[in-house]
Order: sequence, then C-alpha cells, then structure tokens
Amino acid sequence: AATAEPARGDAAKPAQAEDFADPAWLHRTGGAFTSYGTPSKYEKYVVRNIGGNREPAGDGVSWTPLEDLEGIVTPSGLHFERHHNGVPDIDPKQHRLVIHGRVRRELMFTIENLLRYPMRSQFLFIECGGNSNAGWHEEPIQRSVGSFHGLVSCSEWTGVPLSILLDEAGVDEGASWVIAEGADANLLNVSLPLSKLMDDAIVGLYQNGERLRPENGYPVRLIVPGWEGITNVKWLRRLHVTDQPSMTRNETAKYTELLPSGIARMFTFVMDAKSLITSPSHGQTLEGPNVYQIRGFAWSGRGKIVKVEVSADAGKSWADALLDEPVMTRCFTRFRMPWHWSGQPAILKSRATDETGYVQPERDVLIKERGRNGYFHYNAIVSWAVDEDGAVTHVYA
Amino acid sequence: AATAEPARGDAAKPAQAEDFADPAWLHRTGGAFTSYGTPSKYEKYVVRNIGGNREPAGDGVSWTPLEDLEGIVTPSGLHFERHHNGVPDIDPKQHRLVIHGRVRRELMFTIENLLRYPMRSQFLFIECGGNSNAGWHEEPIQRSVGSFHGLVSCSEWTGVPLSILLDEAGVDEGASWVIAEGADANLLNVSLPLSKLMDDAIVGLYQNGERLRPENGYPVRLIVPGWEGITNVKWLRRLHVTDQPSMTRNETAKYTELLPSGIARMFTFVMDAKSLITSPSHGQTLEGPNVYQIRGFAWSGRGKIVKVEVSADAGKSWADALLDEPVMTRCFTRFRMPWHWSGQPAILKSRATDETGYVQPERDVLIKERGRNGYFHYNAIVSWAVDEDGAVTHVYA
Amino acid sequence: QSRAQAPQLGTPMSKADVAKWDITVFPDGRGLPSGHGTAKEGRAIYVQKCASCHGDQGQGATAEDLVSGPMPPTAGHPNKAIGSYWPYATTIFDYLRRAMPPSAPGSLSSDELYALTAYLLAANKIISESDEMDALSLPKVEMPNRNGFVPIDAKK
Amino acid sequence: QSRAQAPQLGTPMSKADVAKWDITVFPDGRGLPSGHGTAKEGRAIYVQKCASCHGDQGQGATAEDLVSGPMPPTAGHPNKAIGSYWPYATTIFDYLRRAMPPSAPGSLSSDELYALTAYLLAANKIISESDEMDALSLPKVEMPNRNGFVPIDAKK
Ligand code: HEC
Ligand code: HEC
Ligand SMILES: [Ca+2]
Ligand SMILES: [Ca+2]
Ligand SMILES: [Ca+2]
Ligand SMILES: [Ca+2]
Ligand SMILES: [Ca+2]
Ligand SMILES: [Ca+2]
Ligand SMILES: [Co+2]
Ligand SMILES: [Co+2]
Repeated sequence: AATAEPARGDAAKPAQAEDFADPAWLHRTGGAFTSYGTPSKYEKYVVRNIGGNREPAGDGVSWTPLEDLEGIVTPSGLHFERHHNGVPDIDPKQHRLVIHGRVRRELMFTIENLLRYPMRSQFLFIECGGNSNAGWHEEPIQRSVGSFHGLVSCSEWTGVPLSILLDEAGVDEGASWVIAEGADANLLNVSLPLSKLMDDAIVGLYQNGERLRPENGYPVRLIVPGWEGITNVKWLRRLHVTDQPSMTRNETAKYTELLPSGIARMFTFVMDAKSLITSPSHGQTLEGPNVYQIRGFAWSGRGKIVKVEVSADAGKSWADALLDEPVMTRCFTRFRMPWHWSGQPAILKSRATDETGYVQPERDVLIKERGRNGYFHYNAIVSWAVDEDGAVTHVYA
Repeated sequence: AATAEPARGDAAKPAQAEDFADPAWLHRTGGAFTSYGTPSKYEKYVVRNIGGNREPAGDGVSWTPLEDLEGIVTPSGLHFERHHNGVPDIDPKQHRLVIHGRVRRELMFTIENLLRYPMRSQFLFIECGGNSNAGWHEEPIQRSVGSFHGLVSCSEWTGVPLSILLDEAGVDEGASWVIAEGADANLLNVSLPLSKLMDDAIVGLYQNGERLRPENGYPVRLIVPGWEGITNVKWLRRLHVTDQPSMTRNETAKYTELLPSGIARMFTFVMDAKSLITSPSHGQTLEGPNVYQIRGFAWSGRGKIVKVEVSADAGKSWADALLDEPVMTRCFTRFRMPWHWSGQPAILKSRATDETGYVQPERDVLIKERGRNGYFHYNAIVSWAVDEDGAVTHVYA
Repeated sequence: QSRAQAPQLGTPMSKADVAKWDITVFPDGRGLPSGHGTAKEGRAIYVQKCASCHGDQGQGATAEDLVSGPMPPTAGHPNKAIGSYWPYATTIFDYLRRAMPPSAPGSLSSDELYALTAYLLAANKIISESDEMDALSLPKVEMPNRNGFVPIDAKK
Repeated sequence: QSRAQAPQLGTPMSKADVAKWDITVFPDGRGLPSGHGTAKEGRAIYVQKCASCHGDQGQGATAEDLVSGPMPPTAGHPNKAIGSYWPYATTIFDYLRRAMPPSAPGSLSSDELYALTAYLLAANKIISESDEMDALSLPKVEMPNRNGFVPIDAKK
C-alpha cells in the first residue's frame, strides 16, 4: 500500500445523512423462494424495445438493450426477436423435423428422439442481417446503442450437430444445397449450402442451459454459426436436401444488398467483424472529468476476434483494448479500455479485427463500396461524440 | 455417403398418422413480441425445487434442476438459492457498500458509483458448501440429480475487481482478513483471507449479462472464485479489513467438517473437483439397447478441469470423455461420451481431475478420510445403476 | 461425433409421406402444383384479401409496395419491388402460399395463388392481363431483374 | 487494472460514520457493546421469543437444538450444538444480534442479547445461572470445544 497517491475523483463527496439509513430489509424476513426467478423490480426498464414495422402485429423486431448489459451472454429473456408473423405456440409433442430430398433415407424426427442424440454446446452470436441498418441513413440516428444495433445477441446453444442427422439420412453425391423451413405462420424458408451445414451447423434444442425460448425457436432451431439471423431458422420443421437454392423471398427480395452498380449481392451469409462501445454510448452522460472504462463488445462471423482498438480522437490514434476471457469463435468478445476524460469534447470509436485479418471498416469506406441502398450487413465503425458536458451522441466522424 | 451401414436404432418406427397433422400455428398469427421473455409453457416443470428445512419460511434452499439443463450456463431464473431469512427487497439507491478497518481511508460506495468502476467478466460456478450432503447418508438417496446435487450453478459474473476498491481504501500492512457482511435479515457475515480477495474476488454487479437477480444478491454480491457458496456474500454491504477472523456462526457452528477424530476442519473454502452424469441419471429410463450420449459436467474450485473419465462397469475400466469448449478455470465443463448400452445392467460413474492433479475420490475413500459427520464438502464419485429395463437409480458402488 | 455414435431414431418416410411435407418450389418450376389463374381472376381476390395492407394498386400501405415504380435498381432511391428487383416469378407463388394473407396463411387454393401471382406480374407489366399462369408457364416468365444478382458466400 | 485506472469515487468516512456501521464482534471481545445480562433474565426472554422454534429447553423443535446433549463430537451421531461444538462464546452474541428472532432480527437490546447469551451458555452448563455476561466477561468464557478445529485453507 505504498504506491503514489492518485488524485481522488471529483465525485467523491462527504457522506450524507441518507447513507446511514437503517433499511427495513434488515429487520424482517425477506421474499419467498421462487420456482423460476425474475429480475429485480428496480430493473424493470431493462427490456427488449419492441419496434420496427409492426403492421400487422407479428411482423417486426424487438431490440436487445445492449447498453444495459455486460459480459458476453445475453439473458434469454432479452435476446432480440425478429418474427415475420408472430411466435408460434408449438406443442413439442406435435412437432416434427423432416429431412428429405437427395438422401438415401427420408427421415422424420420427433423432439423426444432428437433429445436422445449426441449434442454439443457452443457460445455463438446471432445477428439479424438487417441489424444497424440505420447506419445507412444520411443523418446519424439518435437512439440508444440497443435500439440501433440491438438485433444481435449471444447465447450458449446446445443441440445435435446437423451432420449426424444428415449422415443418418445418407446424403447423395449430387446434393449441394439444403432448404430449411420453419413452422411459423410464414413457413419461413431459406436455402443454405450443404457444406456449411455439414461443417458446423447445430440442430439447437437448448439456449443458455435451458430449452429454447418460444421466441427463439422452441422446440428446435437451426443454428448456423456466424451466419445472418435469417439462416438460423426458428421452429425448424423441414430440411430439403437438393442441388440448387429455391430462390425464396428471403434470399432474393430481402437479405440481398443492392450495390451502386445496380447489381445486388446475394447469398451474403457471413456477418463481418463489428464492434460497439456500449459505455459510454448514445444517451449516457459522463459525470465530470475522471477515469472511465470504455466498454463494449466485438464479434465476427468468420472466427475469433483478435484485436479491438479504441480511439478517443475520432480515429487519429488507436490503442489496443483488453479482451475479457474467453475469446471464442463467432461469439461476443468483451473489450475494455481505461480512458481519462479531460472534460474536452472527444469522439470515441472502436474497431475490430478478426483472425482472418479482416478489419472493421470506417463508415465512408463501407458506403463507398456498398452505396446506401444495401440495407443489410451494415458493420461500419460507430462513432460517439462526448461534448464538454459529458453528453454522448451518435455522430458520423 | 458410402460408409458402412450401421444397424438402425430399434426405436425407429414407421411414420404414424399424427406425424402429418397440419398444426394450427401454421395458419394464424403467432404470439406477440414480449419485453422480457419466459420459457415455453410446455417447459413449466423445469423449475427450482424448493426444499430443505423451511421452518420458518426464508431459511432453506432451492435446487437447480440439473437433469433438465445442458451446456455450462445456468439460466439465472434457475440458479440455486440458499437464504437464511428470505430475499431482501433492496432499493439500490439506498444500498451502500462500506470498506473500513485497517485501511488508510474508510470508504462508502453507492451502487451508482460502483457501476462506473472498471469491470471484468468471468464464468464461474458457485456451489453451496452443503451441496450433495445426502451423499453422507447410509443409504443412497433416491432423488433426481438436481434435487440431490443442485446447490451448484454456473454463471457469467461481471463486476469490479475487489482489489481496485481495496487499493483505493489503501490496505494497512498488518491486515490479513476481511469480514464480509450482507444486507439480508441475517446480516450474514463471514471472514475471508485478504490474500484471496486481493487475488481474484469480484464485486459482482451483473449475472449472465444483466444485473444480478434479487435472490442472487441484487444489487451487489461478493464473488470469490472457486470458494464455497457462503463466502460469495449476497447483498454485500460491508467489508471490514482486519487482522483476524471474527469467528462467525457460519464459519464455526456451520460450514466446518467434523472428522472422526473429533476435530473439525475449519476455513474449508475451496470446493474440490467434482463431476456428475446428468444423463442418464436417477429417475430417467433408457429406451432400449442403443447408443446413448453420456452427458454431464465437472468443476473444480482449484482451477481448470483437465480430464473427466467415465466408467460403465462400476469403476473397473475408465475412458476419457470429450470436453466441450471452452474449458475455463473454476467453471462448469461439459463432458460427453458415446456409450452403447447392450441392455445388461450397468453402473455408470464419472471422475474429474483438475489442473492441480487432484482426482475426485470414490465415496469409500472420502468417507474413510472424513467420516460421516462432516456434512459439508461432499464431492465423491456418484454412481448410477442402470437395470435391465433401463431404469436408472442412485447406488453406492 | 460420427453416425456410428448416433442412436438412428429417424422414422423412415415413404415417397407418399414426403409428398405431404414437400412444398418447395424451384425456379425451374419443380414443386409447383396443378391449378391455374389469370391476372383478371387475381384482381378480384387481391381487392378482397390484399389491398387493405398493400394498397388498391399494390402501391403499398401499411405493408410494402408490390408494384415497382419507374425507378430501376440504379436509381437514387431504387424501388426494390417485384418488377424491378425480384429475379424469379416462382418466388411469388411460393411466398404467397406460405405467408399471405398474414391472418390466414395457407388458406389460398392453388388456383387463387396462380391468379394472384398473375395479377402481381401483370400489375408490374411483366405479363399481360390474359396470360394464364400455371406450373408450366410461371417458371418461363422472364423477370426484368433476372440477372441482377451476384452470389457472395455460396455459388449457385 | 490498477488503482490509477479507477475513478476513486468512494466517499471518505469519519470514525463516527464508521461506528454506525461497524458491528463486528471478535473472539477477544473487541466490538462488544456495553450492557449486561444473566441466564435468569435470559430465560424469561427465551421462553417468550425463542422457545416456540427451539424448544422450551433449547432441545430443538422446528429450529435446531441450542443445548448439546451428552454426546461429544466423537460420538456416533455427534451433537453439534453450542456446548459441544461452538468454539467461541462471542459468536452467540454476534449471531443473535444479527439474526434472531427471524421475524424481527435486530430488535433485541444489548441487555437482552447478553441475557440470552448467558441463558444459552448456562443451559449448556458452561457458566452458572448467576454469571453476568458483558463485554468483559463474555470473551473470557472458555468453550468446551475451543480447540476442536483445524484450519484448512487459511491460517488464523
Ligand atoms: C394484414 C396485412 C396484410 C395483408 C392482408 C396482406 N399482406 Fe402481404 N405483406 C404484409 C406484410 C407485413 C408483409 C411483409 C412480411 C415480412 O416481411 O415478413 C407482406 C409481404 C408481402 C409480399 C412480399 C413483398 C416483398 O417485397 O417482399 C407479397 C408479394 C405480398 N405480401 C402479397 C400479398 C397478397 C397477394 C396478399 C393477399 C392474398 C397479401 N399480401 C395480404 C401484410 C399484408
Ligand atoms: C421462528 C422460528 C425461530 C425463532 C422464534 C427463533 N429462532 Fe433461532 N433459529 C431459527 C432458525 C430457522 C435457525 C437456523 C437459521 C439458519 O441456519 O440460517 C435458528 C438458529 C439459531 C441459532 C444458531 C444455532 C446453530 O447451531 O447454528 C441460535 C443460537 C438461535 N437460533 C437462537 C435463538 C434465540 C436466542 C431466539 C430468540 C431470541 C431464537 N433463536 C428465536 C428459528 C427461530
Ligand atoms: Ca433501456
Ligand atoms: Ca443475405
Ligand atoms: Ca424437473
Ligand atoms: Ca467451510
Ligand atoms: Ca419494397
Ligand atoms: Ca445442531
Ligand atoms: Co437496524
Ligand atoms: Co396447412
């Protein structure tokens, strides 16, 4: 305890009378044991923000409140939602998964049977292909980081490696695509390359330790590590093994990115590296000059995050942030960086690099490459401006 | 797809009429978006089992239903509970954390202030020192693995490294112990060696991404990696830095283990390596001869799990199980092992080894060393017997 | 984890079983059911079941536009609707059968689906009012933006 | 993460501030408040506020026993109660002040706490009925199992 004496934070105030209150909860038996716990009533404002085009109800999104969260696990109750026609109320006893098409044996599985298969667990983010699309706007949107970028969440998923089920069916030589279909009131379908599904896809049965939540695909969801949300088909009911994509609405009219050339990128599956500073972030206020921990997280659909750099001068200089363990492939990685705020205006940025060497681009670079009509796959560096009063806003810088 | 043809499982039956039902949920808008999600109504039996001596209400436990869970994260709603006088309903604005005693500056922190400190996140198990105590019984208890061993759970905890706060207070040379006190209707207190707290303790503010749940210490809990549950003081309000333990009731009358010699082990903090097979486990039934994945998890308060061995012949032979990534220190580690059940009676065991070389003991070895009146820190190998009908029961073997 | 370690619990399905599940429609028309319809027939259904959300001319209302305006995909604010953006006509049939109208998905007969598809194609000036759409003609419709896509993470 | 990276937001407390929080009691008696009581005084309080759960003789009822039977810790089913197991008398005072009775913890005055502690010590035949317990006498009480513990993961 003989280190040099740093100046004490300005916010350190003398103790007040209320600091010595004798709280009632020390003097009476507390609340009951509960079969299934819920957050404190004092945290009731930490919720998914329901929004998007909800005409009719059932087609929309709800955002994860990223600014209120820490670590890398998203509580399942706050995992973002994207439904096209509501959450089906599926009786697991009635649900079936069918694998058919270019296979030697066309097979049907009950959930009960799937639960008897070998499983593996993996921490993975799922990000909607349309996440952060306000980034394409001409003017920086003024919204909390969660209501801007909160169509991404991270969970521990457990289920049956899809390769096991495909092997049981016996995939034909000529097969190259699989069309996955969900049991929602949309029979949502997407075409996926067989090679990826054989490689690392999971027939997901558990999320963060317990069975999937209804809004995240109960009783069974296709998990496609690192690929855009729509490919992680919820309420999975059918896998059609075939030799070509079926060119569904969600891989043609949507989830494709129109380039300035007039040509659109199609089969854009991988979510590129991205990072967000969640604190300080839009809508928060720094309470005077002091040391702050800049906190945020990064992820990449291509593998592990190897570096997150942070800048407090709008990108003129960068320093490497500390990464919390564990750093896992296609998973959120928390980064942290001490920052002394002098009280002067500053612009904060974070920049992720993944193990393939891919570096998250500046917004102008992304827009130069993609134009402004792509809508999906926005992953540019995000800039937060801190003004002299400590107020934080979203800027393009 | 030209591999040899394994025999198909006996359970593969021809398709039935009900397999082709056209479920109602395909034809109507599903359920609404929700601000905070909950499990499927079909999973309502997956709950904490409330039990223990609950006279009066408020003093007891609730067990995590380990047999129903997968992966390594315990959903916060199912994290085990041990309260001595209920769950205090703490207003975070009124709560204070005080550090005093042998320090240069005696300090008081509000929660708001703590949330501004540097944080780190870590996946850690918390196990009650009294977990699995039915293992000391003369006869093997016939209960689900969760209601027998479910006073252990695993979460991602985020908070302020306690060393930062202790450094700010400036610990005196002569200090060697810290007495931690909670704000429950018990003012629960325990004495802890300063060295451990400086090393890796966390002032926990977040659990699995969101703020702590009330029953797990909201608004702030002491996290002491790998140490028995009672030391992870919930509702933390006071840290008294001192030169000796205060010999509280929970470190003398309780949480000490009486040996056959008449001497009791005291300051038994570290939870030794342990493992459990959760499937198949007591109360489950194997549905005929087939390949099964033996699943379970292991943990050690001393560091990482390096090996889990599984035996299907009551310990005569052992084989190494596969460990799911990530394997983290003082955290659950999932293990998996394919097993072909021939239909003959079998006895399943799992045995964990941690990075210190410590090997989980057989029950007779543990009992020889500790006698049968220790009550706490039971970590012996657990045996499940499978009979010729596939029924699984708890045995001593 | 190989197949030998799996319990092999899948229930084998006959071709007849599979047929009850298989509703995939491919761009070449494989999977399209029998039935037929024209834009004229489709208009009546559209007005009754679709116009309330998509506008009486398909111009969009609470739900999005189904008829492309004059702007091609290179325009400043390009209109990504059926006429200007969708590469395959079969996609319309497939999507409507699964998803529309949202209050009663799966309620439209094959004839109604062909008719509505024809109506949307005609409204986008891709086929004429009298062209009959069925399993043979629909895949032959050449969509204006047929070659407007480049695959990125997978080859066709 | 060093202290230089911390915002230093702790509010300094005066000795008087700290005194309002510090309720630690050490085995040597440090931290014990003023006040006093005897087993005789304690019995009356015990009967009124404690006996319903712990039995009229401390033999245990819905809550555990507070008076050790004849069995020492080496017995087959040893009784880990105050007389046979607890190493320090100060622990009784500290625990009662925090936790008992469960419906109103913190409601007992220092005099009542000394009296109840004296009652439990006398019931366990460690002190006599007339011994007065206070900040000076309580830490001097020699508990039968004082040397019955061996530290494992930390030294005292
Ligand atoms: C209650 C409102 C409503 C009604 C009625 C309705 N739709 Fe829709 N429609 C929608 C919504 C909302 C979407 C977007 C759904 C999504 O993105 O998941 C949509 C999407 C579509 C699309 C895809 C548009 C695109 O560019 O991707 C087509 C085509 C369509 N509807 C046709 C129809 C037809 C034909 C009918 C009548 C049979 C109909 N709709 C009735 C609300 C409606
Ligand atoms: C409503 C029931 C109830 C009443 C009334 C009650 N107690 Fe208790 N007592 C308990 C319970 C339950 C415990 C165990 C609490 C725990 O383990 O957290 C306990 C524990 C104790 C212990 C610790 C026993 C041990 O071996 O660790 C002592 C000593 C004690 N009580 C004394 C008292 C005294 C003195 C009173 C009256 C002032 C009292 N109790 C009133 C229920 C009660
Ligand atoms: Ca919020
Ligand atoms: Ca895409
Ligand atoms: Ca259960
Ligand atoms: Ca102990
Ligand atoms: Ca459109
Ligand atoms: Ca006892
Ligand atoms: Co009080
Ligand atoms: Co139907």
